[in-house]
Amino acid sequence: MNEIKDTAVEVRLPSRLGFEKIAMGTAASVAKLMGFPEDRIQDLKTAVAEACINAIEHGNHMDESLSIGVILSATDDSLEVKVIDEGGGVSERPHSPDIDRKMHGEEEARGMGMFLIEALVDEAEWVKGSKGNNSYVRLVIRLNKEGC
Amino acid sequence: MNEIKDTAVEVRLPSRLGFEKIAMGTAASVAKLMGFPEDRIQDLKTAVAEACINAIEHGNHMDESLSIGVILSATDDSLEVKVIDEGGGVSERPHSPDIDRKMHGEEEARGMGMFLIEALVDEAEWVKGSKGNNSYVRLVIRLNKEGC
Amino acid sequence: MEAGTKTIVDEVNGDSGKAVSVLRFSGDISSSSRDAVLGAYGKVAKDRPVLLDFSRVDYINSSGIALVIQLMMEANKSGQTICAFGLTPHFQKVFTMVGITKYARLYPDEQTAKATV
Amino acid sequence: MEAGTKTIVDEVNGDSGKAVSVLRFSGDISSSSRDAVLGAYGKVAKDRPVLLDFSRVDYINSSGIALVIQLMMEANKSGQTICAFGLTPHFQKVFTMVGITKYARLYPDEQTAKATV
Ligand SMILES: Nc1ncnc2c1ncn2[C@@H]1O[C@H](COP(=O)(O)OP(=O)(O)O)[C@@H](O)[C@H]1O
Ligand SMILES: Nc1ncnc2c1ncn2[C@@H]1O[C@H](COP(=O)(O)OP(=O)(O)O)[C@@H](O)[C@H]1O
Repeated sequence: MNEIKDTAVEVRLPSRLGFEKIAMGTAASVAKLMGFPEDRIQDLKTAVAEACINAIEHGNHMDESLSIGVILSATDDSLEVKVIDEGGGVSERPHSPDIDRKMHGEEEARGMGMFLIEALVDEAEWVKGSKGNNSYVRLVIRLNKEGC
Repeated sequence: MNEIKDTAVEVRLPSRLGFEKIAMGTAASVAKLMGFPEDRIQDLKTAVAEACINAIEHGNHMDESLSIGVILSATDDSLEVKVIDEGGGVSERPHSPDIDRKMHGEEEARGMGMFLIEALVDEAEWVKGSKGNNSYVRLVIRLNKEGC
Repeated sequence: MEAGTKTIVDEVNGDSGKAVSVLRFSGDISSSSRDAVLGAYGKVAKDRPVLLDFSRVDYINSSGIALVIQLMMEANKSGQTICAFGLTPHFQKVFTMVGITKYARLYPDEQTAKATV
Repeated sequence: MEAGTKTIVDEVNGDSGKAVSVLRFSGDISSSSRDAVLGAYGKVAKDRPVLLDFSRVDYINSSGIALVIQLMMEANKSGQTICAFGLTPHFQKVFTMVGITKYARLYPDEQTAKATV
């Protein structure tokens, strides 16, 4: 977690559900400072929340002694967010949620986080940590671009 | 800056004016999560902003290669905030601002940050770093107590 | 440190005079809202439409949406109509993205929702 | 990355019919607002009251307050009345704490402020 740039903002949170809202607040403040419009700030907040929840649940398995890191790096026209956990990363990309299958009990009601992240931001990439830890998801949201 | 507790939240910011608003956003999110009422969240936001501005201006002398750290530690009924810079700390406590003297040009218009911090939170303490760096101001705001 | 979900169950009449149940949520809708969403739904009569009031909810995450889908699944089994109102434009978009609008209509406010039942 | 302060200078009439200048600030009031606060004040006529409109400002820090005090200092020299309106309850409290209310009255909104000049 030492790849912080000069003007990057870093947040470190304990692996406890609910704390994703703090990362949402920080990300919203950065985006506001950069001049993002309100609807894009909402997109970013949901994407950051889902990434943090996954880091807490699947990456760090709710172990409160492990922390998650959120690094926010601004350029002139985009904001990159990395959400880092201490787990091995995403092994297999889940398929997109299918509401018909969900409504008929053919797939779990859950399993929409990664789909929402991809749909709400301009770039999303899941990277597995080299030594089986420090995996991250990297999101990019651009200033002059409409969301979905 | 390694004294982070298990459930503490840490933010690291570059020493650039304006970035105090990010710390305000993070602090507000923590306080909201803890159930602080809106007026106390406003008090906290102003105190955190003033502490960050001082860390950026007086602690790190606007050197953007230096960062400031904000550590937010929650207990059941209070929130402690440490704002840490890489400077030597406050040498001499300024006297309280005197509006009459300011209006008559007998003292600088500025010089209200530390006064506001003390007035808005329940505890405020300035601690000089042992080796001439990592100085901090420590603020405490309590849940079940009216502000000023 | 999580804002617990609260649910108030109301009985109102639609514009047609028909009885309608309203589940008024407040707080967060997240993984810890199972009782507030599915528990509250379990208590309402199955012979009338149900409106979900999100106007006092400001945080919904994907685990919370999954609970809403489970509620809709149960309603679907008994042929019960589910509508929702009070979602912000952002969450209207998110609900649409995951396909909820295929099974439940979204209305801007309570009045508009009641006019349809 | 700082939200620059914008100032619009308006001429209105107080309830007594008297001409009044209004400085309408928007954005942040911080150390970078010198021009927007003192520069804008420098351009208004000195023979009439000045209202400061903070209703579209959501961040004011102590460096910004210092600029407001400098504005008041200049007004004080020429015997000009300064009032402010549109501050949130929090910033009304902060302005009171630093003593600004000894030299400038604060009103909740423009109407109330105009009724007094
Ligand atoms: N940070 C992560 N570390 C490890 N596995 C992950 C991570 N994020 C997501 N996954 C895997 O991808 C799956 C799908 O995630 P998601 O779409 O967010 O839905 P959900 O969290 O509801 O299962 C998870 O069940 C998990 O197996
Ligand atoms: N973090 C800090 N490091 C070093 N000196 C500080 C720090 N914070 C405050 N000071 C000193 O205390 C003085 C008063 O600070 P303050 O009341 O905030 O007013 P101002 O910043 O407008 O001067 C500053 O001018 C500075 O000399």
